[in-house]
Amino acid sequence: MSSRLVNWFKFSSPSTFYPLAGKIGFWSMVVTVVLLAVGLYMSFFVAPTDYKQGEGYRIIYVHVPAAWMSMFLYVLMAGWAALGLVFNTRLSAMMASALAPTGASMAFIALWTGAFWGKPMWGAWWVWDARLTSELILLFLYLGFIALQSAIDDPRRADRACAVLAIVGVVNVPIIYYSVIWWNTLHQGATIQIRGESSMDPLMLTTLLIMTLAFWAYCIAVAMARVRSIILERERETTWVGEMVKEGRA
Amino acid sequence: MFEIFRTVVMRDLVLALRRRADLMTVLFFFVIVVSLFPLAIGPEMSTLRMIAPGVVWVAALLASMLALERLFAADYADGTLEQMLLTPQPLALLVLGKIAAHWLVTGLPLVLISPLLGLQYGLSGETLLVLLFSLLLGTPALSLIGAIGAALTLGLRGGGVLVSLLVLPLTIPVLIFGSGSVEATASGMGGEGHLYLLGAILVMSLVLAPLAAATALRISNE
Amino acid sequence: MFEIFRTVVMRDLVLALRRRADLMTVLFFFVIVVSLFPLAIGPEMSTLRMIAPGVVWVAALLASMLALERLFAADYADGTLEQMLLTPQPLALLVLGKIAAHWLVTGLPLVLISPLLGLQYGLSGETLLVLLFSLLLGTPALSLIGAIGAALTLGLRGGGVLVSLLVLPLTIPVLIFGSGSVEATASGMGGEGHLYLLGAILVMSLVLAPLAAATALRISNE
Amino acid sequence: MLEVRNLECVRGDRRLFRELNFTLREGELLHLHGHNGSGKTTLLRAVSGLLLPSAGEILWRGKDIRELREEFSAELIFIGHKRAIKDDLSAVENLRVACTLDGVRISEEQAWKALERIGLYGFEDLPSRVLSQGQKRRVGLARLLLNRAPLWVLDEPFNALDKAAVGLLQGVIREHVANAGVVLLTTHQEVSLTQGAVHSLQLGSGELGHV
Amino acid sequence: MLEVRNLECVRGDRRLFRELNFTLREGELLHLHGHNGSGKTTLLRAVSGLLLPSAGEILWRGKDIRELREEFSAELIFIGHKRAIKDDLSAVENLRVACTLDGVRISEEQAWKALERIGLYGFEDLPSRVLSQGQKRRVGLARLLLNRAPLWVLDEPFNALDKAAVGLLQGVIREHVANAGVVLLTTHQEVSLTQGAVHSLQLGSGELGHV
Ligand code: HEM
Ligand SMILES: Nc1ncnc2c1ncn2[C@@H]1O[C@H](COP(=O)(O)OP(=O)(O)OP(=O)(O)O)[C@@H](O)[C@H]1O
Ligand SMILES: Nc1ncnc2c1ncn2[C@@H]1O[C@H](COP(=O)(O)OP(=O)(O)OP(=O)(O)O)[C@@H](O)[C@H]1O
Ligand SMILES: [Mg+2]
Ligand SMILES: [Mg+2]
Repeated sequence: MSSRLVNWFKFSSPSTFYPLAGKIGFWSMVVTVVLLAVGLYMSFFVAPTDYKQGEGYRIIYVHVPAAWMSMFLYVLMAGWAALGLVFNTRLSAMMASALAPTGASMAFIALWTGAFWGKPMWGAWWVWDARLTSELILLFLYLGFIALQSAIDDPRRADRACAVLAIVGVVNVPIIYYSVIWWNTLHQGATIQIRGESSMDPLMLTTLLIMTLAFWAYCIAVAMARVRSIILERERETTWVGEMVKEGRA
Repeated sequence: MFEIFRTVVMRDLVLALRRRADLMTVLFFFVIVVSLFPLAIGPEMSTLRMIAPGVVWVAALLASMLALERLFAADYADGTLEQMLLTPQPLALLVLGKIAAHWLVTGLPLVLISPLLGLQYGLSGETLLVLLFSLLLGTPALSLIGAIGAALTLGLRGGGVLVSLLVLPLTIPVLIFGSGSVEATASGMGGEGHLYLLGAILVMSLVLAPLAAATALRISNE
Repeated sequence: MFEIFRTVVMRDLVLALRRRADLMTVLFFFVIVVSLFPLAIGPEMSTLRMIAPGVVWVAALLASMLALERLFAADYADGTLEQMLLTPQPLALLVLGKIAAHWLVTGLPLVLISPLLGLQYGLSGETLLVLLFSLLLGTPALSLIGAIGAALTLGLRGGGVLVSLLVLPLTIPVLIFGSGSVEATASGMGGEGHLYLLGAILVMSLVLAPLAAATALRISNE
Repeated sequence: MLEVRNLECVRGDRRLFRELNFTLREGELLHLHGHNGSGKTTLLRAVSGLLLPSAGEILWRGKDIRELREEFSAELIFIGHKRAIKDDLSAVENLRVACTLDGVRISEEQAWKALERIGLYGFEDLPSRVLSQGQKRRVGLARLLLNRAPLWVLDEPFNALDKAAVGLLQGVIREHVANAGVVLLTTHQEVSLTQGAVHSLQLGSGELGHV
Repeated sequence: MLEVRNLECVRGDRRLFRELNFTLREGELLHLHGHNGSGKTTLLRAVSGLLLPSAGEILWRGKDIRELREEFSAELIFIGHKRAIKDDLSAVENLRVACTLDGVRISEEQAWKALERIGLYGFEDLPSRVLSQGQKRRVGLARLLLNRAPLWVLDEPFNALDKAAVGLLQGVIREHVANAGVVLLTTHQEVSLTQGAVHSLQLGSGELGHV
């Protein structure tokens, strides 16, 4: 028990985490490439055509994983930020700021693909539906986080301020999410149930799961790459970065 | 404890009264925004009645965003905020005092005048009452939530608009339930449910917002 | 002469660019305000399409009014405005430079993004184009007219109401012709007439507003 | 009373000072010297708890000021570059609000007395906005006459004051030191504060010397 | 050059001075004395044309400054209590903008030289926001090194400066007076400006005396 605790603290220091992040990032990238290749092949050529929506439905394989990731990443980001605020660990704050752009881009992809899909399905790029609106608000929450980060020069102050914002924002997420109940909605409800029957073709489901995993791996890879560059930038004064630069490893 | 709270509230009220014109600006802004829509959209009463709750609520939201900028900024600029951080009083209490004064000066007048504006849009008696109530519950929540944003952006080069960017997404539930309550009443479905939710948001923000804002202030002054 | 104008414009542009977040936030404010209405009013496309021109135009008016607050206030607070009054350059020229920079930073992005927002409200292609054009003519006029108000607010302690009273009657024609042009196009009546009027307002304010604002600045600084 | 241990402050990519150590006991005054930009304000703000130093500890009566928080604030007066008065309140109102927030209960009369002593007789009731630069500073300094907090942290308190006011303030500081107070101050002007134990610290060289 | 005739300034219901008369010729300096709130800032702002006096005239080369307007501005530098620099611009940028607006064309190199001379070497490129109080003031004062305007109106220019900077500024002022410039300044600090013809005016008593 205690040895594991020590281990964790060891990796909470940027200097030891830096090489680890490199390894994780590399392997995630490999996984991403493999899964994406398989997933995209399956989504375009293997998965059956939807009997109602025709070929256009295939955009779901990008849309849904992106939408899921965007929501999950926000909670994750807020979690890291909270850790950083409470325990004053530098690494957690760096993780949070590394996740924000990824989350924002996921939200953006979900909106963009959704809008692309909406045109043939609903005959409009955009409708003011609860699901769509909450996704838009999520994007704004991300953008607020990024804007606040870039508006404050001192990185430590920026981290702490952003942490407060992220935590307050996370309180808001379930409220936005449940507002679906008060709205009649055009957007599809949950098709994938954890319990009970799933209304989806098994092959479609498999493809979707593979794509989701690919997105996961991608997000991890990108976040690791970004956290590495943040570590380098913020720790440039320290001796370990100096030595690394001297040895030409950075 | 209460003595301190009272001092802060009185201080800010006196300051606001010294600038009586300033006091009117928020109110005036609210009235103008609400009155601009008929000009921009056209005078059909049926359309106007339909959009009335939304317009009044959006105007209230914007007016309180506008006012927020001044919540801490002046104290920050002249250094009195710094001194507040150094007093032996719990900061969240001082923050709560400032928010209370701020709401009394900017939120309350807006609540009181809203039935008059609703009347212009042809809302019925009961609907007007619900409008009044929803604003009475909603605007303090807006001030409380907004205070967090105001504290976070203090002294930043983002200025007032950055506050809006941070705070507006957080206030959307208030907007939805607030205008929802009025619409539900207007369409005869009863707005109580929405009002309860608004009340819940108010209580929650009353407990959490001063603490969050106080933390944010300490960070901003670092 | 042009050298001076360029220096002022560049100075303010650099200042704005230093505040990366600031530059985007006016835009976000605009986007968010436009996005709030469907939340408050409800998702029916037919209603939304009807109020779209009005909503976009009111949002543009509010965004540029809010941004105006910062046009002179910062320079006033840190004393650089005082120094501008003491330079051997014609003050109206300096003011025009400041307004130009201000519009480039706050007005132009808002104009450019407006078609996207119009699309969300289901406006058609031609209507979108007219919306774009009306904003392109209207927002500089709003900045110019607003500058007079901003200059007057400086001296008068919290004279916000007076300024709104002064500036609003002047901006209402812009709002009416602006949203009118879009509505006329949407209903197939052609918005050219409105656009010409907008253009006339722009030219007139381009000539008069810098002078008026310069005079107002001298008065406020006395 | 006040102990600073291995303090280091970094602003941007400039390390202002490091390994700074000093201790102040009751009735001692530390006069901080240093050229413009040497880090005096930064040090004073760190000692007041307004700024998180990048390394080191600041102890008050043996405890870290970050843990003491409000308890430490109760024993501290910090007067910085900013005037910390509201332009729309009169001198009396400013003083009374400041004292109440400091947790010091003062009567209307005490406030008037203090303002008279600091040389604002006749200006007590004007909105501070119309006061001159030096008069505004005096309003801020009047707190020193009423608050019995033991630790005073004063950042260039003599700025903008005329000779009479400088003399008066010197007297007040001397008196406080004589009453076992602790004072940490910086000023570029020549002042005579040679009562009690006066230390002087030169920033940039990092040495603590007795005068 | 500069002639003040029967000047009277009233703020609120307080008459700060009346029947004030003085004349300054080329190569003369007037050191304005007076306690806090005696009206020094008011007088300086009136002379610069920022404030309308309630009675009297201010003449520059025999003409009323109200009529000269931009012509007068071209020959004047006013440095007041406010720093008049943009926090988001660097020292170089601030200086270059200020000079261009003053109608003085300077090269990038001249700006760097001036800043080095005023003691900001190494800080030229930082946003002024992060500079210390004294460094900010120096940025504002750097204009004096580049602008050849004959009339300088300086309101407590030595505030917040360290000793080295005070010495430097004294030198710059002396040099300007020696070059037939006209200087009107006020400060509460002891400074030595005894080159050229130095007058001194005590506000509150209204006399003009030679030193
Ligand atoms: C801009 C427009 C759109 C946005 C912002 C959007 C947003 C989202 C979000 C946030 C989710 C995840 C929600 C969840 O799993 O609970 C999602 C899932 C989904 N979306 Fe969209 N969407 C848009 C347009 C569309 C369109 C046009 C369609 C098809 C007609 C569509 C079909 C789906 C489906 C099938 C799911 C998976 C639901 C599930 O299995 O749980 N979306 N979308
Ligand atoms: N982001 C930054 N990058 C580089 N230097 C910085 C940064 N922020 C602050 N500084 C420097 O830190 C120092 C801050 O000094 P401080 O305000 O403590 O000086 P001071 O000793 O009080 O000077 P003064 O006598 O002028 O008041 C300045 O030299 C300033 O230039
Ligand atoms: N509305 C008013 N009512 C009464 N007195 C006023 C009013 N406005 C200004 N004053 C007084 O006018 C004087 C202004 O003085 P000024 O700022 O010129 O002083 P100063 O000599 O520069 O002082 P300092 O040395 O402190 O800078 C102050 O005494 C101030 O109290
Ligand atoms: Mg300092
Ligand atoms: Mg003065």
